[in-house]
Amino acid sequence: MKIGQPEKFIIDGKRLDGRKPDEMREVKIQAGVLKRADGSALVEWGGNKVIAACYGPREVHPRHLAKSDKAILRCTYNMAPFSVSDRKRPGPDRRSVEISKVTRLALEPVIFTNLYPRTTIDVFIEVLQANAGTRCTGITAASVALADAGIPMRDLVPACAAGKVGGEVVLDLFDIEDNYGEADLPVALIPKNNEITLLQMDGNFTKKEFEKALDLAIQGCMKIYELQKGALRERYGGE
Amino acid sequence: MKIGQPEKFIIDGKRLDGRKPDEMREVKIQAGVLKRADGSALVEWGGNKVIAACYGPREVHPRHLAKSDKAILRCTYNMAPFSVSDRKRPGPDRRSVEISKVTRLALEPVIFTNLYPRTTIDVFIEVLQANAGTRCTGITAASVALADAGIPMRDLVPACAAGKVGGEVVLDLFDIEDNYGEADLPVALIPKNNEITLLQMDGNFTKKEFEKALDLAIQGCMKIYELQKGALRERYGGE
Amino acid sequence: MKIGQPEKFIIDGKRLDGRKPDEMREVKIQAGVLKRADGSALVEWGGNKVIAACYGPREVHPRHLAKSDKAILRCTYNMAPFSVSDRKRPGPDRRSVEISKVTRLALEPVIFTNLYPRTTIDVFIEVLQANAGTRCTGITAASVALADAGIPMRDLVPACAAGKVGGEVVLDLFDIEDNYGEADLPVALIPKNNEITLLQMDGNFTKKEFEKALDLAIQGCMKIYELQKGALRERYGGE
Amino acid sequence: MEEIVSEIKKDYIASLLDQGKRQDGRGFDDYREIIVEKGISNKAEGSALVRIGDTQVMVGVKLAVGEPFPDMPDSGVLTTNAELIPLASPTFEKGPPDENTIELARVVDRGIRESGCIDLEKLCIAEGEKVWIVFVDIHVLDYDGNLFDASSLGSIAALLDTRLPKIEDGRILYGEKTRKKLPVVDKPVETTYAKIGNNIILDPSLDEELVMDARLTVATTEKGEICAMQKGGAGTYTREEILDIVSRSIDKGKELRKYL
Amino acid sequence: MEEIVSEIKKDYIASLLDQGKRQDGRGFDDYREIIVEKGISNKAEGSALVRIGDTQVMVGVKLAVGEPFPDMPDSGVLTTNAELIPLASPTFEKGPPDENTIELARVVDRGIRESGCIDLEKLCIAEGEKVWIVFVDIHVLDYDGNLFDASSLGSIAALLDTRLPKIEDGRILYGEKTRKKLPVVDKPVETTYAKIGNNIILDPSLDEELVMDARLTVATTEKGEICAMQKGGAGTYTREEILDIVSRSIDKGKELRKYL
Amino acid sequence: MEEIVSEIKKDYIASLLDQGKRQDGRGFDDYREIIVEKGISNKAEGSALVRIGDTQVMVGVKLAVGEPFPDMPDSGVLTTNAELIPLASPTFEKGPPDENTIELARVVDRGIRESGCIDLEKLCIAEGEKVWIVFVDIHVLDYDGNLFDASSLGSIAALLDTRLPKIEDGRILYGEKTRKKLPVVDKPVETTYAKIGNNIILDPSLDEELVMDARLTVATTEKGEICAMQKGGAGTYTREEILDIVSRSIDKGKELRKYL
Repeated sequence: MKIGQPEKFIIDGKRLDGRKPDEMREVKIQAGVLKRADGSALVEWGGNKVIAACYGPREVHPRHLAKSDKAILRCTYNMAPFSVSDRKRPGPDRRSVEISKVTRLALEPVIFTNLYPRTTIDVFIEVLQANAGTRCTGITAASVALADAGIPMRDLVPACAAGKVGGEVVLDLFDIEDNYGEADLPVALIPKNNEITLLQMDGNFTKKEFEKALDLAIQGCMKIYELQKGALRERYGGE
Repeated sequence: MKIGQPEKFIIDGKRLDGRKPDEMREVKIQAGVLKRADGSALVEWGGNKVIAACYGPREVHPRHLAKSDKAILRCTYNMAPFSVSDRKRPGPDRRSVEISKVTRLALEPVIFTNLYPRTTIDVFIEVLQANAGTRCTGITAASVALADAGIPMRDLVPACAAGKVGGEVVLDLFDIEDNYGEADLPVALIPKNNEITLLQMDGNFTKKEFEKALDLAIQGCMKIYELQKGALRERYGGE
Repeated sequence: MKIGQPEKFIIDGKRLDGRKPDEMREVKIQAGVLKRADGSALVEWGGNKVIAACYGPREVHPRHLAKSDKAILRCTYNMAPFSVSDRKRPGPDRRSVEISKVTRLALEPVIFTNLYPRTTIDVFIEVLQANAGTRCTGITAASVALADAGIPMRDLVPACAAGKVGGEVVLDLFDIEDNYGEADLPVALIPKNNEITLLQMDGNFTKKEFEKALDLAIQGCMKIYELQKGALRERYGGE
Repeated sequence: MEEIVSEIKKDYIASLLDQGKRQDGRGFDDYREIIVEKGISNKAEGSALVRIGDTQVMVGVKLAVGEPFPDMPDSGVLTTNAELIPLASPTFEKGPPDENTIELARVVDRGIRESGCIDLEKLCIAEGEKVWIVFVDIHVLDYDGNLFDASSLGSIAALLDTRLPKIEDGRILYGEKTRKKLPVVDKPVETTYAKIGNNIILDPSLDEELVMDARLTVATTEKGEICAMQKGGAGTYTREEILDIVSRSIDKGKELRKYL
Repeated sequence: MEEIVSEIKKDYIASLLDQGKRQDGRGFDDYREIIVEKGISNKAEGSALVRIGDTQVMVGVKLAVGEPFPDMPDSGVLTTNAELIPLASPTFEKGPPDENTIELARVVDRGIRESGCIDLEKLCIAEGEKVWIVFVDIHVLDYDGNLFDASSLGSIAALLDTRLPKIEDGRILYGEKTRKKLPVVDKPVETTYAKIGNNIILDPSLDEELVMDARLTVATTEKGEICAMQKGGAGTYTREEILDIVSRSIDKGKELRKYL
Repeated sequence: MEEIVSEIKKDYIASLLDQGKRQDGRGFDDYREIIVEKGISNKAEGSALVRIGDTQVMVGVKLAVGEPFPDMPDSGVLTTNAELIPLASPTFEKGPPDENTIELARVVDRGIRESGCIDLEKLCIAEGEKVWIVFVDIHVLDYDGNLFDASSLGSIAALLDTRLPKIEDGRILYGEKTRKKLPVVDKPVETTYAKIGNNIILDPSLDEELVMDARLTVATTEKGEICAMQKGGAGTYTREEILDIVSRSIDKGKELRKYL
């Protein structure tokens, strides 16, 4: 058993932070928080604080990466050194390289990249405070930042994870559940047509548990979607 | 004295692996072992397993390395992490950078690089299992891979080392002899005109011992040459 | 208290190396000490030995760094591994990156970079033996090397530091004073018009002490200026 | 570097699939020929060469002695690494591992780690001080598609092949393997389904990978449970497609496991 | 990448200054609006967000336990690091720290270190063996000029906010902060004056930085003494200009210190 | 970057050699003027500056205390490193060592190591725990050809110049050298012969290096034995040429050794 592992994850139907199994942490989204970036968003999601910025469409450096028929999308996920308990050494590690990749693939399906050939759209995600679920928080922030930058998109991309702790399928793990729990399933969604753009899993699910967790994560995405739209309305007015 | 050093290297005229002083380990060469590469070869030489691939002539990246009057030749010697007792960290170390350089210089004299200006011929040598003599094994494999790729060459380049253990000049050291012996002399040869394209030495030779070792290594190269030709006949038929 | 710290820095008006507070260490400057470089200089300044070379104006690599209206100036300050007590690992560290930057800014104001658009002027400073004050020694050597290379300049740029030890403002710290003293103030000067091109400080000065130290450093620069001109006369003759 | 594929080939592969056919004649749920050779290196503590069609992956397991993680003082340490060496494909480049290499290593690692297939607590030598470090090194030799399945299969095969070396006076005698095996208690396998248009096919070849919209890899255990998943590609999956792939993967996992 | 500024803007800013005016209406010795928020992270041992106009810098302090330097066996260790992440400006690039990033970290570090503001001897846990390592990480979020002043102000604010975590059985329990503060005994602040033509102005905005000839940063202590200085830019200062900036910096330092 | 040489110069140098002449008037077995200065640094434990013609190489020896290799617990450790700094030639570039730099360091290292010229067992302080680490750092200052001979000569000169520093309470007092020398028991030297056409000449100048077909460096000991060799260049040697160069190198080694 890992040091620090709790004996029980769910007591009297409540999780260790007081939530019900299908309850999401509190999420606050704010669009347009930076001056220099073309678009930006801050997402506070439970104990996570993540800021995302979008630059572009702009010239590609180095040039040979440019595509003649569409814009390229580049995503960088980075953790601030002070965002985690044990200081993170600056610079990309293997985990952040992988998250940057799956973030790009989660967002690319909604962007009309063909409108801006030979350019790049750059998304930067900075985790300022981490408490499990930073990749979903980052994707959520990034898609608001893209919208704030005026990048034409089919839809926003909300993301949310489900997982398993103490044998039970639950929504949106926080750090103790993430460190000591049994499974984690981050999902990103295009709400308009219910297409899934991000799916990763690690841990242990029966087929039945997996189905339940997938549905819970999709429901979580839909809640996040409303908050994303709210943040953009807040910034730009509208109905 | 280094830990693990044997007391004697030659007992009753036999070396520690049972060979006579001028006897080579068993060598097997197979051409055309990979699908994607333009040419390839696998050489099993005693406890060594080395695979070589050739790509080219092909476009040069970055372009400023291209030569207007000839193809460039690039060679990369690399050890798999699991090819040696103490796991080798991935990526080039100083030893493999030097071996890559001398390998290139050993092969370049036989290639008609002037036939393919502005291109590159790339040779990759991967040591999958190492037991002393990997650079000679690699050069031997690489020249078969070049031939398998159809690169026009004056001749094949076989390579073989001689050395000194227990005061005696011997052919083709294996790992215990290499680690604890007194000298090592890897040689590569153009058999057609007896020109030497690789010569390195470290250890301790009198002038006379050196001459004897040089001749022994050249004889070793000639044996390897026959096996190289055999491997190509095996693959392409012909008498 | 740091291990090795002396109890007193000034005894009977003399510093630990026998100098008076406003006395500079012995400085010898020699121009034109290398064959390959376009210009070079060796400066021995107390226990410092620093060699500088200038190459250029020459083509810029990579090309995108070139400016259409002027030459770029690039300066590299580097310490030889054996130049300090604890061997310095080869390659740039954070300190040498900063010193390279302030050296460039110290020299740039005197160079007529507009005469050589699309080129680079490269200055390399190698510290062969270090004893406090290497950045001033380097700037001093570099400006002689630039002159030796025939680069058109408004003036030479001498550099010299003042500091504070044992509560007293002194000129030109040596290593014990630098390690255990209270303040260091390196300055570089354009003597013709008394403009300051380098100014850094760390330690502790009252405003009054600072003014005194600044004036002492400027005086030091003027002495160095004479030695620089002497070295160039020595090499090129002249009045 | 990027593989380039012509529009004609894209259309050809896609329209074939719409007719229920694949370029190489396989069914949608068929693997290419699979060959697993174990014990092919005497320097590695365990090794395997896996071929799936023309794809060739060699995996070597090396053991070393090191310190445990502070929060797991009685557990051995697993490290999985992949190298997409330029010998294996004209598109692989020298240099530090790129995002594809890192993803491959991490997804294989998750399959091993999350299944608990290595009983890491049995690899503790002295609690909090000395444990076995298990290095799984994936060395791709020929890239003709579907590296995930070949690499994960090769990794488990190599782990099953692993014998602990002798320790004497605190030094590891790599030359002298004992008969003691690694404590491997499960055999997780990974199966990858590509989506091309609306067709979902197992074990994409290189040509199929070049035209696929998305990829889904599912790692399953002997019990038929799911221990890792990874979606790839810039396309999307519906909920139903995912559940379908999960079912097919659990079945195919049983077939694949027989090669171990 | 380099910021580019048109000749027209250059002339405009310079001629405004010659009339005693700044683009944004400030006086020559005025800061833009300053906002300092402390304690904005629960993962860092101390944190602060500083805004000077539209410039935003977040600073986090992390503590770890490590070995002291051999020549200072009874002293804690201070490490200052900056990241100019590409989120903060179109001209900031990925990759290892460039000369501007390194200069920023080193100049902030000198202000902290040379003022003696952290009583490092109080951070000794076991002489010669274990001391607290103090990591000050400067994370620039929005770059609109004058990073030196924002970063040094944020660093001191974050240090003042820092609480030591609990240590149990030699392990740091990062989740459990004690009430014990870092021993911060001074509040050094840095003030930066830019020179444009013959005008010397406090707190250059990005536009002003792009046209400035030179920059001088002066760190001063609570006692009004100078603890660090750094000239920047390829222009020059006269002796008199420097002495003038030093006087103005000592005064402005008092004002700035009130935000802590 | 690469040195470029015109075809005209190539032909000129080659045809001169065919007449038995060299550009600078030397005989085929002549070195340019050699100057060796020892003890030119007070921060290094040993140092030397070697000039061969206009080529200038400085070598410094630094000592540190560290752990021995596990298989040589009672031996000091030798580390040889070279830097081809851009100060020394327009073709040398910044950055990590390239193949030429690495080859130079390794060939010099082999000459020192394989000759057994340092009695490393005398550098053991506490078996298996503490030994002297000998760093030989080759710093090329002016590159006008034949770096191998200049660097190896400088390295041996610097090793002969080396004095151990004082150790007190486990700390090295670098400022206080003792009179104790490094145990240097042989003086290996390296001699380099270039082949241009069919002519074989000692000590190639830069111009000669630029047109040479091949290069052969032979390290010989005081006893006249060979301890290291390295062929360079994309040309070839015959067996007879090699044996000839070996003989000439053994003779020339004696001459070169007098400069130490």
